Amino acid sequence: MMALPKPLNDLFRPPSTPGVLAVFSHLDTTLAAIKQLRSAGHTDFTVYSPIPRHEIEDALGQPVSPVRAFTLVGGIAGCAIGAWITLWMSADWPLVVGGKPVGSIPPYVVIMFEMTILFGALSTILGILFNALFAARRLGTILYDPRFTNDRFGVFVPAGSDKVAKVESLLREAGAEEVRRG
Amino acid sequence: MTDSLDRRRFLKVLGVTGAGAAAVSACGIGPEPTERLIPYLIQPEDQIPGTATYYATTCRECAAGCGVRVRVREGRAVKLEGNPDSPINRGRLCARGQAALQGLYNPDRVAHPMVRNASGKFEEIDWDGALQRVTAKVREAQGKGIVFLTGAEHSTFGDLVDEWMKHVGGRRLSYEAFGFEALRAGNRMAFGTATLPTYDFANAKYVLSFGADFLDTWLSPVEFQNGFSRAHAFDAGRPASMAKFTYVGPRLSLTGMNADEWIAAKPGTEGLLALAMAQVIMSQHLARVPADASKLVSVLAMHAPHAVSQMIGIDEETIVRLAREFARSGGGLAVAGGMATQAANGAEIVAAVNILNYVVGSVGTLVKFGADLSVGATNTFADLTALTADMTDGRVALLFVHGTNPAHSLPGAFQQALGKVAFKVSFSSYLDETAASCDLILPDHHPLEQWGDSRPRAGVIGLQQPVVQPVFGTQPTGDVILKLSGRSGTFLDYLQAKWRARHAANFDQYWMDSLAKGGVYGEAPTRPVRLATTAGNFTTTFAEVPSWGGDGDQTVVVFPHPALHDGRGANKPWLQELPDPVSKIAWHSWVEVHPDTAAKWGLATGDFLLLQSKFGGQKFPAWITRSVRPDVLAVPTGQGHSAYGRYAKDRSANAFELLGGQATVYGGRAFIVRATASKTGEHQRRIATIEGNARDLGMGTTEVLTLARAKALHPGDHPFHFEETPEYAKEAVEWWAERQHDKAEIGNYKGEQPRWGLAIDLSKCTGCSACVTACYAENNIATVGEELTERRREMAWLRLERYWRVDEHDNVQGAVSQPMLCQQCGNAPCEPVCPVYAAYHTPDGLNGQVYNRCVGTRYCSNNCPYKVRYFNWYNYAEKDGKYEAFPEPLSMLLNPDVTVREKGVMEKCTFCVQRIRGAQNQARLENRNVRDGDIVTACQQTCPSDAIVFGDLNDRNSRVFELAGNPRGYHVLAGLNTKPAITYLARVVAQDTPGNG
Amino acid sequence: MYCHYSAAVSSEPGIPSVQTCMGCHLYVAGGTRGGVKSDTAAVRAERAQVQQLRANSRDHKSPEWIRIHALPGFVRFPHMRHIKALGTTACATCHGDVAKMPQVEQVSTLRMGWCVRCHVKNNVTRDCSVCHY
Amino acid sequence: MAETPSPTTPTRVTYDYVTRTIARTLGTPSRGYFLLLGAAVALLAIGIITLLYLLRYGLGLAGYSHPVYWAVFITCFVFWVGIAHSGTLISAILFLFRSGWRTAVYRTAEAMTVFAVMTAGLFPLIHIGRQWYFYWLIPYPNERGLWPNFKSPLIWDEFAIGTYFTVSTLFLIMGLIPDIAAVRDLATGWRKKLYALTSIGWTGSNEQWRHFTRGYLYLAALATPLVLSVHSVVSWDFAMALVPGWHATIFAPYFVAGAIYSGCGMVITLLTPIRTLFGLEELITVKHFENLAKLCLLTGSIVGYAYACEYFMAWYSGNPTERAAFWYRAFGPYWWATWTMIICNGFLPLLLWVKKIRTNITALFVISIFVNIGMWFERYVIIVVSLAGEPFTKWTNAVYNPTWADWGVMAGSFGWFFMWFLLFVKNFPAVSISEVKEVLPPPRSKASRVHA
Repeated sequence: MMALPKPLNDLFRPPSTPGVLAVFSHLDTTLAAIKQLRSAGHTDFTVYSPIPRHEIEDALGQPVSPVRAFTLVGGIAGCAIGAWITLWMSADWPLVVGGKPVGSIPPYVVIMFEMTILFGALSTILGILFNALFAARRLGTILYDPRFTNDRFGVFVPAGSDKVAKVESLLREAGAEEVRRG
Repeated sequence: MTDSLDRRRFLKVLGVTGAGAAAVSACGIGPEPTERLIPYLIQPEDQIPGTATYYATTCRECAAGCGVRVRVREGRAVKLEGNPDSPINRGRLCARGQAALQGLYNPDRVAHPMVRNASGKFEEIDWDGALQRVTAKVREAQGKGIVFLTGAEHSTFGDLVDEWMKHVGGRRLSYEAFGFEALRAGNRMAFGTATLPTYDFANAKYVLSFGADFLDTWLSPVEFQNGFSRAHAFDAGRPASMAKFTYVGPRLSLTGMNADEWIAAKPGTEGLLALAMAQVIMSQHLARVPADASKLVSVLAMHAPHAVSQMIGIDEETIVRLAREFARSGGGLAVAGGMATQAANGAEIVAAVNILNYVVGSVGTLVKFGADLSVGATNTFADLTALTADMTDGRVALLFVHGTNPAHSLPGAFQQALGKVAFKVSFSSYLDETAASCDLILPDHHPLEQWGDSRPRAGVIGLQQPVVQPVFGTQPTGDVILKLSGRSGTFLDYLQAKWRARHAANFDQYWMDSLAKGGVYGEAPTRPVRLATTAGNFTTTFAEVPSWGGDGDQTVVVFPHPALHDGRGANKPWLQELPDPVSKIAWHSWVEVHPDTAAKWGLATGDFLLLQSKFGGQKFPAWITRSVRPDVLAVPTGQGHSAYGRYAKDRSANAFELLGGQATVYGGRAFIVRATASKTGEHQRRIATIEGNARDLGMGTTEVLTLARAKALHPGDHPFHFEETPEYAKEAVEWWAERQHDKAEIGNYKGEQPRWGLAIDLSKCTGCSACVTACYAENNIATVGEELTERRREMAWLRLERYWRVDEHDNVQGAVSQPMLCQQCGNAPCEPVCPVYAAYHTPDGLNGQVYNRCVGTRYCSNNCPYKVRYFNWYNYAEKDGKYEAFPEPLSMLLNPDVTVREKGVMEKCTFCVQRIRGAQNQARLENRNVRDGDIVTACQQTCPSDAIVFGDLNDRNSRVFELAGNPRGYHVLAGLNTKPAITYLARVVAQDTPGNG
Repeated sequence: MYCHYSAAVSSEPGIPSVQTCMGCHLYVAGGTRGGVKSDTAAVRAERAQVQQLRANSRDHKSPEWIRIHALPGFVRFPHMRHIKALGTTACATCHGDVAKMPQVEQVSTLRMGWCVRCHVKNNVTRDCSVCHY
Repeated sequence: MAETPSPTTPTRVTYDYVTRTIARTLGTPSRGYFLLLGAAVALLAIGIITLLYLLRYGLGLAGYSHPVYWAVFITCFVFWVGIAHSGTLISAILFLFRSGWRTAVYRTAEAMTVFAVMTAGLFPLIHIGRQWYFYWLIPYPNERGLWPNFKSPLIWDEFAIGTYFTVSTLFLIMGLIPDIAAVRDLATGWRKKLYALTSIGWTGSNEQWRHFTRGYLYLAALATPLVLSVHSVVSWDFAMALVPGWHATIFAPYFVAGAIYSGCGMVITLLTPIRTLFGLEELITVKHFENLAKLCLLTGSIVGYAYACEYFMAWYSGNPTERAAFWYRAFGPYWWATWTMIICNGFLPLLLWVKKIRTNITALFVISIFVNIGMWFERYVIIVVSLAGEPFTKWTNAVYNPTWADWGVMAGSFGWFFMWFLLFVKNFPAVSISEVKEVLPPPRSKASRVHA
């Protein structure tokens, strides 16, 4: 990993959080672990998976991502901008072409539409980045294992030295093939 | 900071910009290169920079002697326009006249005297040296034969030459490739006078032409066209009617295609037809026949229709009908003597036609003798053959040639004869064939650079004055001759002396007036003529179809090219690129073949045909057309130069090669020969624009009415109403259009601003194409050359579409020529598709084209239903570029008021917007509004038949507004609802079966 | 107006002929600043140039002017209409106060936006084809 | 998502197998690969040289002749834009339709989209007369105070293509991130650095997935109308003009269908070699090809129907100019081009009704080539022939022939496209790792049961 200038570093590499990382080779065991953790009152733990599984989402029961708001706002803004540039720019230096009105809506609808899509898409991307980034900020730097992008599932539970042992055992029972502290 | 320092930095900056400009100029970006201005030493009082000055002078492109006004800007002649004061052309001008400028600024002009050195090459020589040589040569040649060969020079210069020749014991001959010997001989035969009359087309009620191409090459085309269109137009100030025009000839020339009816008589039998008609008229007492015509009865009896119709190839009824029409019209004018009839029996044909005129009493009323057009006053072809003989036998030691190019139009004999002449001096301004085989060239000034005059007819003298500084190191031949004959003074003095002799009283005033008016214009008294005793004695050549010189099985007619004429126009790109009005072929020659003949030979348009006459053989690409008799092939002259300059050299073939050197019985030259034709297997990729007739090609663009139908029209009628938006769509379209225009607040839609418009009367337009060349001249349109013309990249903003009129049997009766240019649509399809507003609607209703904003997407052209937008594929102004259109000094005639378009830009007609703005500026200076007629577009200005009228459609009193309301008026492709600003007035045909549904 | 004789009547202002120049410089030697004789480098240079001019007119040579205010070929600027509308004093709006310039320099950009702004300010047409054709 | 092993993938294909097989495609390239790349670059060089000539001497070097003012360049433009479409269709629309088989092929298709648009975008710049002023088409504040004309379909084009390029590129990158992370975790050396950078810290945590999946869904939802609009807008370049043969309301759907048709053709053309070159037979199976073939069949039929419609309408409308235009098209000097297009696009796809052909990859490959040829000619016919035989002013009708300049630039465009494509497939996962896994049964300790 390369070095980053200070402010960026604060943003992208938040201070590390102590906790326990468990590696699972099966989906169902992972789900079991999640259930038990939640029933044990753990809320802020992280689940790694190579692919998005709706079972995990269900098990975690998190609210729907706020990205959609970004999309909506971006889209509406784009449409407005489209309307504005076309109408204002035609009016700024009015020229008649083909006997048509200087500000004729039908042809401008095309521009508005394209701008809607463009801005909607851009703001969606921003939405994803921001949300992911803030989540990372909240959780702090946590343990990670390269296998998670291949075929393993993982659960990281932030825990102070006092709770570590309890969490470890919990995860083992759930069926973790490997448990690490960090 | 001291200003000297300032200046140094300043210069450095300039240098930089200059360099930058040079670097990027390749793709046309960057600042204009630094200009350095040289002021006058002494201010010329008649020159205002930025404002044009006009000088009256005389056009010398042909011998008709039209008056012209030269538009001069900052010392450069930029445009020629007809001189309204001249009674000959009445302010109009033909394409050849327009192109005179390209003769003045031609890059191939001989810049200085040249002498042939020992090795046979030309080398430069100074004037004094040259003159000494000539003086010496004259001295030693005296008594051994000195000949001075000029063009048609009926002028003071001619007199000077005569004087000098008399003085040195030589003789002068004047030579025109297309002489009018037949006409003169025919007149002598019929009336005992060899002079040429004037023909009053304007007052004719019926025009009948026996091969006389009076609209393109015959005698005085501009004058005749002007008169003809007055008579032939549907409603030119007369109670709605028109003079019918019937053309008799083997092929349709520009003149022929304007005919209402075409009688394709066998070549050579036109005379028979004339006599037959005369016979009918006399026997049926259709006209008050002059008493002395009675002595012709016996002769005419031999030529009664039933006797000759077989030979002519026209059935009796037609002959009788024509005779009736002609006589009953009460103003029949028959003309004869074009090249198509100048053959073995040409004189008889003319005589016969004279008789026809005589019996209907037109001689003296419409055919007026006395003026004696000097066009025909050249030496006969017989004299030339005699000269050739003398030269061959070494009886000519010294030959001067001026203003003519016999080596091109008299190939073979004369060419060889030239070799036998000890010393030959040419005054040609170009290195043409004759000059090339001379020993010494003393380049003459261009007529626009020198003093002179010309006497086109009795009573009229056109004065000719220098309008620009000489472009090259040439000297006016007049001065040269004066020097040679050791006389003092310049040619101007000589000229003035001559004029003083004519009008001594208060000479200076007289001279100034003449200069201002462009000459003195008087009427020659009409001299009555009576039938001569010889009138009736026709040779037996009428008994059988005449056999032309030579053996071959094909009858080949050689005719003069309307633009290049005998070839003198061949080195002017404007004329080369001007499509021939009939064939629409540019940049090369062709042979006209009838489809039936072509089918027989398995010939396709573009296939080369080798014509082999007894006298020579030439290859021509075939143009298959119904406008020529099946048993006739027709070939234009003009091309096939072996010298003369970059535009003319080695282009196509020289038709003169086919003609014999033998003079006819009346001393003329036969332009009809027998020849064999054979395919060569070669092919020319693109030869002409597509063929087809008005019915299928001109659908929605060309409208033709029968005379009966046209007469039935009342003001407010809309015969072409079906052309408009269909009923079911009308309401919707109107509604939408109104909403649109209400919302489009600016622009001319509310009628506050002018809406410029044009009215084009197809009944007047003859297709002569003068407007096309005028447009080239006015708008700096680039000529693109043969290769790009073949690839359809001509730039002509104004093109003439020629549609055949055919009868129900698909036989060509004539053609309709339609000028097609930007229609300046109210709802222009080209405008909304331009992404950068380069095409947009100006408030005064023009369809503006902003060249410097155009990025060249070419969408506008795709969306233009009239296809009148043209694209700059290359940088035609690029110095030494492959396609450079204005090589120095041609660039000097560029119109400074019009942007020279750069590579990658779309261009088109904008109704000469520079003239509109000019007029508006002038009006503003004088605190008034622009008046109707202030603005005259280039095409309108030059149109010899006054077919085009420009003006403001929002002005209820303008001429164009009136014409736009004419019942004959229609808009091209009106169904598209483009609302064009151009109104076409339908062509009216004085015939029952016009070819258009 | 005396030098650029046709500015009021034609689209081109015209450059003075040497004859015209001598009309004044026969008497005016240059090099005075508000009537006060001075002797700076500037003044010397000025005198030199006037000498040069006189020499020129003596042996009928034309001096060479360098064009400062140049418009691209596709723009039309009818001087007379502007003078007609704004009066002869208006020259300065584009050319600056030439009289006070030891060495004439371009004061205005002469670029399209500059033209247009003035047209808008004076409420005259902005139609493209008024200047471009 | 399908829990049971989808028929498209044998059961021995596990998460690990998927990751490694796809990661293997990024290994050291074979000689064959370099040959292809070299060929592409050579073609590109030809294109660039031609372009320099055009810039120096002008468009006259190309075959244009009045009144044919648009020709091969615009033909190529529409052709490439068309190619682009199937990519977005497969990646976005089929995603919304939750069709499992897309996962194996959509990455290739999407990459194709991006590079095809990159190629198409060049042509409008090349074909204008003064290429150095192309930026005048962009609405940017300038000294003159001038703006472009938003009524011009060309400006619509500019916006549509611009948006399409941006969005499809974002879409591609989005999908790539988890896969890049996957290969990052296997890679070593400079590539690890590259992937570490480009995977912008992807770990596959539930938070990331949560936002990612949502975002991806909305992008897909935006891309779907976009893809339909872009070719409609392109078709309006013609439909908005009054040229008979262009001026038709059917154009938008007709063009979109044609675009997807040609796109699927191109996908098949590209997948066939990749599949064998990279040994992806296990992941990209005959089933995938068959589905693509079915898409071809559908869209091809629509195109065929559109052709029929055009001719019928020309006749039925009774409009002489329309009739003339289509008569000229079928029996005029360009009959050969017209019939090539009708056969390749109207009749060839009908072969795909036969399952034998549909499931024979060699046959599909051959057919796909002809689909591409046919679609190129469709655009050629619409553009060139309609202009050449423009029936309003028959007087100006002329036959146009392309020159070396036209072909040179066209060759260059193919070089440009394939260069980018080849570089992409060697440096980034050409098949989606994560999405292929999605259609596999997840590893379980107990025997798998179907969840609701």
